[in-house]
Amino acid sequence: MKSFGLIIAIVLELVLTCSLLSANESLWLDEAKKKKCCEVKSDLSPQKEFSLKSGSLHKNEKLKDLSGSILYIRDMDGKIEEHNLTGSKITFIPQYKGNYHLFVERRSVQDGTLNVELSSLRMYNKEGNISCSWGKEVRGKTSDSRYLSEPLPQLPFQLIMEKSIHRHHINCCLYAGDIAPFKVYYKGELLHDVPLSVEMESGWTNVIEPSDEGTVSFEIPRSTYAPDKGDKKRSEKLLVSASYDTNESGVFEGNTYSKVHYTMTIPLSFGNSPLEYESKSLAFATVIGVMLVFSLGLYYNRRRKRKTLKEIYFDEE
Amino acid sequence: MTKNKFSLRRSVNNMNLVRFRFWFQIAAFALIVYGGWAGIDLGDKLPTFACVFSSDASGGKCYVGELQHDLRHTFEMMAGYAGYAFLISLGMFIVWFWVLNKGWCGFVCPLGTMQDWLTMLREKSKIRFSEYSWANRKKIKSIKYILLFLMLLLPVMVANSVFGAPKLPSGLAMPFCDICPGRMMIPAFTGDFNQFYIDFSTKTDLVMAVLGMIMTGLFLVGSFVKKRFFCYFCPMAALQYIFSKPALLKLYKDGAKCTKCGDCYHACDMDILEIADDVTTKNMVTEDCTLCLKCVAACPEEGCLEANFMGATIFESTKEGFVLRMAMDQHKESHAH
Amino acid sequence: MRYFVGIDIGSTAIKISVADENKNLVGHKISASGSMFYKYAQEALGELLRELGIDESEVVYTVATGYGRKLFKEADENVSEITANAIGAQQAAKEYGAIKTIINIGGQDSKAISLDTEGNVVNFAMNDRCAAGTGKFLDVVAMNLEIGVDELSAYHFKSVGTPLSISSTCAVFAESEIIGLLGNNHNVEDIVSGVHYSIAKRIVKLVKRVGVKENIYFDGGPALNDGLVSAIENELGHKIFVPEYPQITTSYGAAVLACDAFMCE
Amino acid sequence: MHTEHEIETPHQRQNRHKAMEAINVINALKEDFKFPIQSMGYFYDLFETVYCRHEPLHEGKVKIGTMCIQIPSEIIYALDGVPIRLCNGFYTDDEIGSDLLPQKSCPLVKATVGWFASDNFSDKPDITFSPTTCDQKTKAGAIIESFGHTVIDVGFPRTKESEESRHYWRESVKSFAVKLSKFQGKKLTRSNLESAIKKIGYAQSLYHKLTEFRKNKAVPILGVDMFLVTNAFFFDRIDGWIGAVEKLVAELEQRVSTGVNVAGKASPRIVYTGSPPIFPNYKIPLIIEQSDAVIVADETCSSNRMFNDMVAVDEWNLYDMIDSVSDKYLKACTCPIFTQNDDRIRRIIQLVRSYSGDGVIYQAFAGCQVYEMEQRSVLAAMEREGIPILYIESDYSPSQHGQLTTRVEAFVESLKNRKRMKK
Repeated sequence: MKSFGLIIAIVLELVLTCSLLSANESLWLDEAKKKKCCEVKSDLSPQKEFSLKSGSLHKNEKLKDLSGSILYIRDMDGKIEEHNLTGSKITFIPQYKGNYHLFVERRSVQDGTLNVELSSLRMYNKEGNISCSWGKEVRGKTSDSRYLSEPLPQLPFQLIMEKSIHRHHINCCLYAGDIAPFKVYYKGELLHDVPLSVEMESGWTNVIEPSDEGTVSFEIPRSTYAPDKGDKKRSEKLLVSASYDTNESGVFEGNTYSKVHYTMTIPLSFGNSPLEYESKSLAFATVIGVMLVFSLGLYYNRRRKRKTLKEIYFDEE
Repeated sequence: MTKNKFSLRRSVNNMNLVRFRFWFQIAAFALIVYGGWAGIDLGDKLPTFACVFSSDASGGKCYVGELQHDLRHTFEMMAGYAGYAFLISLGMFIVWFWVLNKGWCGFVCPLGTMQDWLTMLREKSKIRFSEYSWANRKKIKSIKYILLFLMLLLPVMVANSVFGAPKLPSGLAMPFCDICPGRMMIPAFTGDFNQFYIDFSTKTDLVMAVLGMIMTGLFLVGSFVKKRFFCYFCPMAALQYIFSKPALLKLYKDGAKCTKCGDCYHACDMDILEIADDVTTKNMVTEDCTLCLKCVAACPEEGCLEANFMGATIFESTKEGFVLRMAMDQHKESHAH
Repeated sequence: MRYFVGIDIGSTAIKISVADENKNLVGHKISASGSMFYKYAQEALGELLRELGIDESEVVYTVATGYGRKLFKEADENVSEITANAIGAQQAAKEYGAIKTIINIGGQDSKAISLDTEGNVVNFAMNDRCAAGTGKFLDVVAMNLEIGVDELSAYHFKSVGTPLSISSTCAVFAESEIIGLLGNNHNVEDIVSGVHYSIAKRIVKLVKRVGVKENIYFDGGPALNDGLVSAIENELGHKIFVPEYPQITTSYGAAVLACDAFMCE
Repeated sequence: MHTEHEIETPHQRQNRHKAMEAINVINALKEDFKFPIQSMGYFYDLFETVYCRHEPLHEGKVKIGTMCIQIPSEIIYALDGVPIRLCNGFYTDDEIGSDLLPQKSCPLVKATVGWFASDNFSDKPDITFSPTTCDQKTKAGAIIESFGHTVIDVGFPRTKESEESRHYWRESVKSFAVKLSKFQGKKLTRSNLESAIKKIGYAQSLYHKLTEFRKNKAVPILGVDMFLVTNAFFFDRIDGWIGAVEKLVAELEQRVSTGVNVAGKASPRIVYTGSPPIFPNYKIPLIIEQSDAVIVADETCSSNRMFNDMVAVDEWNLYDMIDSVSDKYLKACTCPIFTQNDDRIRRIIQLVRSYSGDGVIYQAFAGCQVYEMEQRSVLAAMEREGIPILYIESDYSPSQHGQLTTRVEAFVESLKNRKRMKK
């Protein structure tokens, strides 16, 4: 009887996940692994390479043909460049050191619905061309550690991560256990009812409902399946996506449509929380211990020295 | 030698330096530690301990942090943009530094200010300060240079394999920040105690974190019993001293007027013997000097010591000023018998 | 009746004493010496004998002393003033006790003589270089202060303030110094006592050279100056004996010697 | 016939002798110079009361004898004692001392010893602290003790550069303070030491004001008067002294404004150094100023060295005050007893420069070894600097007055010529 219940549970579970996965055939930007060799450099800043992938984090394929999709690049000053993509990979040369925000838009009509697939990626360029950014070099990068998080006007539908990332250890990152708050915008205004689906590299998925204020936030989970090879600094991918349907109708590339289906994804990478490896209490204990030992040592050393003059005839009053 | 009764110079020379410095340091402390909240941001090339780790609050950042960060690059990067970046940062640091010279230590450095506060606490509680023996005093001079050297070398060795040696673990990317008590203390003043941690993630992190905590403990007790305890070992001081010669603010001594009475040495928090015994050198900004100007305030000889900014005397030792500062300027009838 | 004459020819005065067979002083005379003191000496002697009603023939033996002694041809013998002084002092102070030390301040010199128990001269010191701190000096001082030499003593005892010493007791320099002091109207008493003490100090130095032994005998003209006497006593820290006629001690001594000499023959 | 005078007791005689010495100097100061200063009257009277009339100044107070400047008077005042510095300038006492010390020893020490030997004080010290500065003073302590006075030696190092001597001296001073406070049955406290330090500091600042006036072209006060003023600090009631000097400062300010000059227009400005002229042994200073020169500055332990260097306290707590005080008496001192002593030469040169002196007169007491020994180096240094210097060796005896005068006058005239040449 028990086993039967268990089986049912498993079945249900499977069904649920499968249904979710099928619902989440999303498109996402992925930064290509840097190849040591044959790196194209234009005035000292290496070329960055990205590809569009469709599917889930653990089961996906790279898109061969990107023609028709548009790339928006927003730099730290909010300057926006627009590129029409061709070929199979996205290449882009960041001009200077700091954060870049990449957006890709791809439209296609499929049996009467217009699929608007969007993805955005944050990228931090460690390198850069001094001639473009010497001012920042002189002033210092102290204020560039935050993302700009206004919606991009070109995009009708947009998912935005609200968290401004501090330089926790100077080079910034997200950690398991951090709260990641998101907002969903449609044509500039906030949507209150769009759920968020989250997927981890390890395969764990979840759907999060928005709060009344319209922020959808969740705690970045720690991957328990992750193969822990003593590499405590390993980072893991996380794909956040939201989709939204409207009954707009129109014509796109000659095909008419009566529905529009928006999806937007944000691939994030996060590291294991330092908190797991940090001990505050021990730290304070050490400090206090050291202080005690040191001061006691001093005290006795001094008493030994001053014995000769411990006369009552001196008086600090 | 006739003195105009109400000249500005005279009133400056008669000022109570201790009080002036106390308030100046508080102001500087507020600017550096809390300035960020007021939207002040002096960049991250400051030649003083404005901690990189107290994220939003600080009104500027310490160059030592930036320096280590800049050095953590592969050689080919250093050959290119990173090299430029490094040079520009360094240049900026030097420009900042030249304004106040070591005055950054004596008047601005928040860590120094904390130590002075601890000293005041000690003085109030009537506990005698400690001193190094002259021999040890000499010995420890080299420590700050060693720290500086390591601070410069380790980040490079993290990014590159130097002379075929294996790359160092990334835990050593910011070796000095790891052990700098400023990292714990300055954020702590903004209510952020997150820097007090021991990191078990890797062995290096563990060691460095523990070192950091130990240093913090030593710092607190040490600077309670010894004036400016930490400044004796400060690699920033070493780094600054390299560029100290052409700086604008100077401490000059007229050896001919010196009687070697040692009052200046007695006042000096850094126990710099030269200030009293060296009667030939003019520029008295030595490697350990913090330009706190206490020596000038304690000098009873007319115009023997002076603080000089771009050739203009701004604060000079005078008999009158000395007497006022020591509150010896009026006669109290002999105390009750 | 036989009489013995002692004649002391000094720089400032000629002193003549006449003694009888028991060595008692019969009479004495003091007359100023001068350029031709040989003549004066004879006259003075003549006068003295006339006063005493003694016939020349009764004078059986004469002894001359003082530094003019050689020139006095009539003398049967002459002796040094040191010896004469010693003998005279012992005679004069017979009833006072044995004299061990003699201080003599003459017109232009001063002596200190020390005697042994038999009264023989053991040692003597004298200052004959200049008139510093001698009778002459006192005369100069008195003259500068426009007072009589005999008044000095009185002034000395009137002094209440601190004695104003004279740095140089040399008659010549002292003059200007004294005038200076008077110029800054310091009172004469203090100056006088100052002068006395300056002399006293010099004398005491002299005496110390021969050694101070009780009893101390002080003769010579300045011994009449009681102020000086007390000054010397203070410096010396001892009482000193001053004879009735301090000036004639030496000549008396000579007379006594004359007697002895005659008796031995 | 037998005279009827009372003979003085030895003490009376000694007092009379000292009085006679003293009065001469005082009269000279009063009378030999133009433009006498009213407010100097206090000091003339003071010295007359003490040395001519032998009246005690500190009745009912505990008097603490000090054999040298190195004994910190701050601590003595803090413990309600009256410091009496026993460095003595009287020929009378010198003569007494001569019988107790070797012929060739320093007259100052002889005089001090003689003073104790005669045991004739108007303000007798109840206890005496003797720092082991120069050999003769060091030994004198023991001799004085043998006369039945309580003398406590205070160890003093002969090098001032080394850290060891610094610590040694600090410890000596501490134990001195302990002994004294035991003797006084009084605690050394923060407040009483602080006020003592500040009082003496104020006294010093007054002295500095006085010296400041002497920098002027028209010198408003004689060197001998200055010596008298500083000399009074040896034994005077400090409050009285301060009051008098305040008046003096006021009067001198007056003089400076009206440009009164106690010296002649052409009279050379002399910097005086060497063995301390201590009342009434003002022989050399008097000769100098009587032969138309004026002493504008000095480097002696009876005057400048006693006042010049001030205590600087960093933390007004007992521990730091005591250390600051001890440092003042060691590190700043330019006494020739120290191993190497460029500081003294530097000080002299600096004095010549800042007081625009024309020449230096260096007096050493015959028998004051250290000064005699240092003479060469100082002369050489002055030669290098092109500063004319006259070295005089003298003692307390009034005898060689004549010769000294001629020497000094010759020197002064040579200086005058130099001045004329310059013009």
